Amino acid sequence: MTTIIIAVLGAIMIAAAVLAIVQKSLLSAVIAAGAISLLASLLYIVLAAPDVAMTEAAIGSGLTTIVFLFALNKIRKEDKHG
Amino acid sequence: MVNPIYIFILALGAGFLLTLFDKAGRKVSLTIFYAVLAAMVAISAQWLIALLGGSETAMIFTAGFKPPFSINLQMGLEEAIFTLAVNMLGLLSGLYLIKKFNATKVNAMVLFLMMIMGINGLIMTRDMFNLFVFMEITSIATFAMIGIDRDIKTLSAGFKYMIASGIASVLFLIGTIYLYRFSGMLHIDSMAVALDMASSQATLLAVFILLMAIVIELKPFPANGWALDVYEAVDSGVVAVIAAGSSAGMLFALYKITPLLNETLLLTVAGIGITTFVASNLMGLMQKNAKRLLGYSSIGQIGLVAGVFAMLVYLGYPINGKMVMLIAGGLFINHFVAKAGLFWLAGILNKENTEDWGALRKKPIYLFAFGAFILALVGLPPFPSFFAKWQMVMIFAKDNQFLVIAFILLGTLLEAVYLFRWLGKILESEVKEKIKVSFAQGLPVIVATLAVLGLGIYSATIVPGAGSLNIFYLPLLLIAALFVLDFLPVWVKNTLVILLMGFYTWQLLPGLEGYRFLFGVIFLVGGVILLIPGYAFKGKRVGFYPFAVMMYTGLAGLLIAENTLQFFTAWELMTLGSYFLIIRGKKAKPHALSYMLFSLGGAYAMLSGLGLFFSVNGNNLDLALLSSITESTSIIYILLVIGFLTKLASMGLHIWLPGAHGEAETDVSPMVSAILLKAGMFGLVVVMSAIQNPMIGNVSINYVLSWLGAITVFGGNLMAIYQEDAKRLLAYSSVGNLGYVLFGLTLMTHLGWLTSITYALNHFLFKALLFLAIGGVVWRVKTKNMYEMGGLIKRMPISFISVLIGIIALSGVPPLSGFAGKWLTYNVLIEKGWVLQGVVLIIGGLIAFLYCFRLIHTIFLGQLKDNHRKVKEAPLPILIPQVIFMFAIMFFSAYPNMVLRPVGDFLIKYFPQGAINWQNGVAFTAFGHWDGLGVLMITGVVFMAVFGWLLLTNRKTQKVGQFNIVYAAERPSRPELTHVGYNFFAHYRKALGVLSKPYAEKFWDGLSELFHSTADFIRKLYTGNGQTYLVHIIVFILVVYAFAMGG
Amino acid sequence: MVKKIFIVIILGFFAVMLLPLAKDFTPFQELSPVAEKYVEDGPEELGSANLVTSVIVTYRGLDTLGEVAVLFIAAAGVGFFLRKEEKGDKTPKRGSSQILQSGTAFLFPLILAFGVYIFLHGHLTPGGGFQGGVVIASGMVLLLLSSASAKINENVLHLVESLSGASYVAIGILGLVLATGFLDNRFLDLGEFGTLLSAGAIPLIYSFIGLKVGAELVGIVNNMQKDQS
Amino acid sequence: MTLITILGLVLIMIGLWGMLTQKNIIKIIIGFSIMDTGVHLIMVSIGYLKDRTAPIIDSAVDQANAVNTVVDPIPSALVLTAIVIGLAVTALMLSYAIKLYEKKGTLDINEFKELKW
Repeated sequence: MTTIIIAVLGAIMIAAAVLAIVQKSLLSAVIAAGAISLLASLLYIVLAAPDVAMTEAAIGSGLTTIVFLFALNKIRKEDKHG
Repeated sequence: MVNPIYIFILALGAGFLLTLFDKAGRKVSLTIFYAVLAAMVAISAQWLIALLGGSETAMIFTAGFKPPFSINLQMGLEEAIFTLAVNMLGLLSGLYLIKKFNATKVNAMVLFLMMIMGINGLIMTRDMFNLFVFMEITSIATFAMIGIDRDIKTLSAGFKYMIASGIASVLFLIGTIYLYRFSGMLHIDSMAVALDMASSQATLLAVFILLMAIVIELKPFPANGWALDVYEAVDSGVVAVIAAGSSAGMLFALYKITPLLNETLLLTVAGIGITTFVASNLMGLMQKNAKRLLGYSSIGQIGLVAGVFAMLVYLGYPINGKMVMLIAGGLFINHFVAKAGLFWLAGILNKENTEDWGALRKKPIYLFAFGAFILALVGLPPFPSFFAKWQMVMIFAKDNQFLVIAFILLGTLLEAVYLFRWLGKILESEVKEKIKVSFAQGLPVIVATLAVLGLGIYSATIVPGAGSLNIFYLPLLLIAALFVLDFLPVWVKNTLVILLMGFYTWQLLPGLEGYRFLFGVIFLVGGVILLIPGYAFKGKRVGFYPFAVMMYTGLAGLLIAENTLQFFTAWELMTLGSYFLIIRGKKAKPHALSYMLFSLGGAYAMLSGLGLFFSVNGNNLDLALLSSITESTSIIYILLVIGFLTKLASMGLHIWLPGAHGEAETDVSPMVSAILLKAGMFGLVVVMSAIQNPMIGNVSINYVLSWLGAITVFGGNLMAIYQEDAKRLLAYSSVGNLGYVLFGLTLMTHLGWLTSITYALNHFLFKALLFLAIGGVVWRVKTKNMYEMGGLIKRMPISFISVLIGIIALSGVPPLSGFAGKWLTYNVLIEKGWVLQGVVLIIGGLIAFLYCFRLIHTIFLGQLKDNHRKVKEAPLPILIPQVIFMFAIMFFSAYPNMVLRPVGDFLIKYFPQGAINWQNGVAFTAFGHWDGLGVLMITGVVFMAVFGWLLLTNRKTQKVGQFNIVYAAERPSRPELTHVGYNFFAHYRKALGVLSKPYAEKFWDGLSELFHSTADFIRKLYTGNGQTYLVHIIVFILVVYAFAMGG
Repeated sequence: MVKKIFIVIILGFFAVMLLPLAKDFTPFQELSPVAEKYVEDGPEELGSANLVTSVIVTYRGLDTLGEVAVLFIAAAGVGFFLRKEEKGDKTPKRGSSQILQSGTAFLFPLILAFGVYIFLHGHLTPGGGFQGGVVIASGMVLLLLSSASAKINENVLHLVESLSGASYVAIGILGLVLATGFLDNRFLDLGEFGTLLSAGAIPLIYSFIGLKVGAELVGIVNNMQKDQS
Repeated sequence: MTLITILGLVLIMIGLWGMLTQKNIIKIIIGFSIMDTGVHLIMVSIGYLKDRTAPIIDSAVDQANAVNTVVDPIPSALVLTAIVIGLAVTALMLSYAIKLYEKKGTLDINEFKELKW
């Protein structure tokens, strides 16, 4: 059972990772990268590491994505005014 | 004692609160910032003192649990040394940056503090993952600190650094977690015990990956483009911390994980390190940007330290043993201090191009500092790296690692090329602008200078055989005093040095025996006499006396050296001193460089030979054992002889000499020519008298060398005849003269050696005389080109007589002492039956007449130039020694037995057969006899008769005025063409064709070109693209993996 | 194109090199010796039910302090990096939707309380200072996102950041002075196992970590978001 | 959990691939963070023991027998640290990206080759 869960999650993660790399739009790429972290935090629960899961969800998928978005926002703003 | 953990507590506490303090004013935050850095210094200093005093290594258990259950820190001797160095660096670099700290946000101080703390952590922690945390603290703080300037170069360099470092940290994490699982712990020391390397491929791989993470941070070739960019772009104060401090931390990390490495991995690290050392110094050859050049040098030095360290461990030396400390530690601390100092200097000067550093000349203190750092990097005495390198060669030779020695010495030589070239450029450049050095920026440089000197002296006391180095203490003290007293006028210093050297000579000479006495006379008595012309100089002559004394210290050291360490130290001191004397000449810079490079190359050959000697005679430094070695005799012989031949300027190794001797100052030329060249001969005498007739297969090495001597005579003399420059002519003539010396020695007979010594003595006398006389002329007429002179006999009669006597002695015609050499030569040729060499020698001797003639003809005879109508005789201080040498020549010519007899007596010790039979000053050999005094008198009578007849018959000579153009109708295109003496022997050039082409120069030029173009080709690797650098890193890891694990 | 193929080949080799890490690695059946000791003695020694917490806060406390330092450095670094250039230009901020604004007003106190709850219970349940800190930070970020006028009071932020950090270090010193080593949590009473006020100084340490981490993260986001100041 | 280890390795390779082939600096940073995630996965998977529970001593876990029922807490602790450090590095990389863009108006890494040789 767990193996299937892992396999499915893993497949989605790999797909998301490839997407994050090849995707032209930076916004989608960032969100795909965030999704990988989110899925990873699910895997951590499977691996009996709830602390890591929480951290990964909060930092990996949450804050990192936010920081990325702010940075993108800043660059885009620069684009308009610079 | 203060718990070392307070280093972290203080740094973190202050770091966290600094933003708040800053609200109370920048002064408050700055004060706290420096107070904390100073406290960190104090804590580590206090531990170093305690540990040196015998305290136990301190273990700090965080959370109160013993390892492996909690993270522990360690404060042992190594940690204390490293943390003290790093914290001092932090304090000084912090001071250096004070202006920037004042001008920007408080964050800069916080980041700087964290950087230094991180490095402390890298050094002190004993936990693998904690190591990672501190690695990240250091790098992240560095990444942010780089932003102190935010121009495009700095930013792109920083980003490349981040990517590279990101890969390294990923690898580190993977390695760490696997090692944790395999060993069950994170405590490094227990891990090394618990880990079973053979258990699985994965274990070995984990260690490999971890190692690669650290190696990448140590910037291995070619995966180090990012680091070069950082060194080039980032602020000097920060880069000093990166180049010295961060590298120190990473080296220490390598040191810590070494117990995990197996032999293959140790060898791998050694290979990577030494390759990096050679490659980056090679690429440094092409670099013009000062900071990038320092970057190449830094990367090389770190590679060297890592490589040598791994090699030592591989060879079985205990990781924290004395050898590792002395060699790897010495090399490291040397690089640490020198590189920090150089980067600080780079910031002070703020000049990108190495050729624009001339402004240093206006600041003698900083020029001195720069020189000290450069010499330290090259590894000359009295700096730590000299002793480290010495000991390293001894150790590696003992373990038969000659390939390693060869590569390291090659790398060092390459580094010397660009560093000395840089120094030369500074010394020759015209200074247009002044630099201002603030106290905060100057102090760190000065502290670093003192530190590198102090550490050098300390190394000198701990290297095996250190006790014997006490012979250099007093002279070095004198040299130091002369540096301090350099503000005194020249005559005071000259008198002081003459008195002290005279006294020393007085003390030393009577105790010397045999050939040592003879060389003592040449080196020291000659030295004192040749100091007299110094009175002719005005002003201060800054930088002359310390180095003159250094050269004489080296020469005297050679005489009294009893072991190889003393000998080699003396040799290098001599080289160093003479380099700085030669470089004083106005156009001498490039020649001084090639002198230094040939000398270093020769010294390294010699060093290898001494290393081999050390290994085959049972690890004994005693020089006297040279005669009793039985193994590798020929190789030792060849290596040592090559070393001495570079000083002797034998054909092929001579190309530095004409420029170096020709362009040197008036009194330096005779010093380096008449005296210094004999040091090479002294070395040959030492070796040849110990190892008498080594063979390679069926070929006698000495036979080969005899041909070299003969060719040198021929070639040197031939090249001398084409010179238009009077001093260069003399210089080339020296090459030829010393060819006789070499030839005589290689005969390995009593008569041969007597010949050689006669030549040497003669050359000492007449070359000193000639260089002084010609130097005096040049002093007055301000040109060295003979075609610009003429008719000076009327204006400078004493100089004329000097030159006349000099060339008679030189050319070997009766009645003067030169004839003694010739006479002995023919005797010895007959005795040995080496006819072919004899022919070459005789032709060479005939050629000497041609250039001797020119000296008189072109300079003193003919028409006086219009602008020379008012020149005066050379200054008295230059004339006095000439008179002394003239009398010496006369004496030697009249009473050769007074000198040659005692020489023959001690030669009997080595060559009992075939000694000369003296009867009342007349020499008898199996082939004839020679009466010096008699010859002198007969020739004198004949000369007077002819001279008188000439005076009588030539009364009606018609004098031709200067502008009486009797052969008009042709207007010369260039002024020198009007001179009859110009290109005087052009027809010979045509006739001799191939023989007079400068093959040696072509060879060395070609070699240099080859190195430079290779360097240029390799450095194209560094495209500037961050991604390419990443590819380099991955490929590097794969290649190393294939080497280390695949085979 | 050639370059891309070359890179794929390199990566292929790299993957082959790393493969033994998965292939030759036989999963262990037992805890490592160090972990065994933590699991066996940890609850009694330190009084924390969550063993990860006891490892983080005490056994490997220095790592955690370092980790806080890393975050602190990053925050200081981002602030330093994005400091104002000589000529800074102001750009108007766009407002956000009404829903986000009112939603935030309602959610913000809740999120804050949740964050505090997480780090206070770090020794009992999953989560702790870091997770709690992140939660608090995300609350603040939401605030930033929702309203154009919302500005972080940087003075307060610095105060929290500095004092919580310094307090963390100070508690560490207390461990050194009052108990057996730097960052030892046992200078306070271990209390009754499994209750909120237990595990010695762990809740206290985690609170400071939480505040510190929260402040740093807000600092990072704030610096990223605002126009350079 | 070999499967997750392999997954981690695959993520590392994908991340690395992104870092090596993407021209856009933001994409490179994304590659880096994917690589980081892969490493974290590997680390946790190494600490996992089959059929065991989280290392929290509560009513569900018998303290006396905990040694045989819980997973290794150490890798979790390490990964926690690693995640936070990853965030710190990413944030700093992004501020570099912002500044680089500000200076040159592009994020193409090929454009930043001022320093070479």
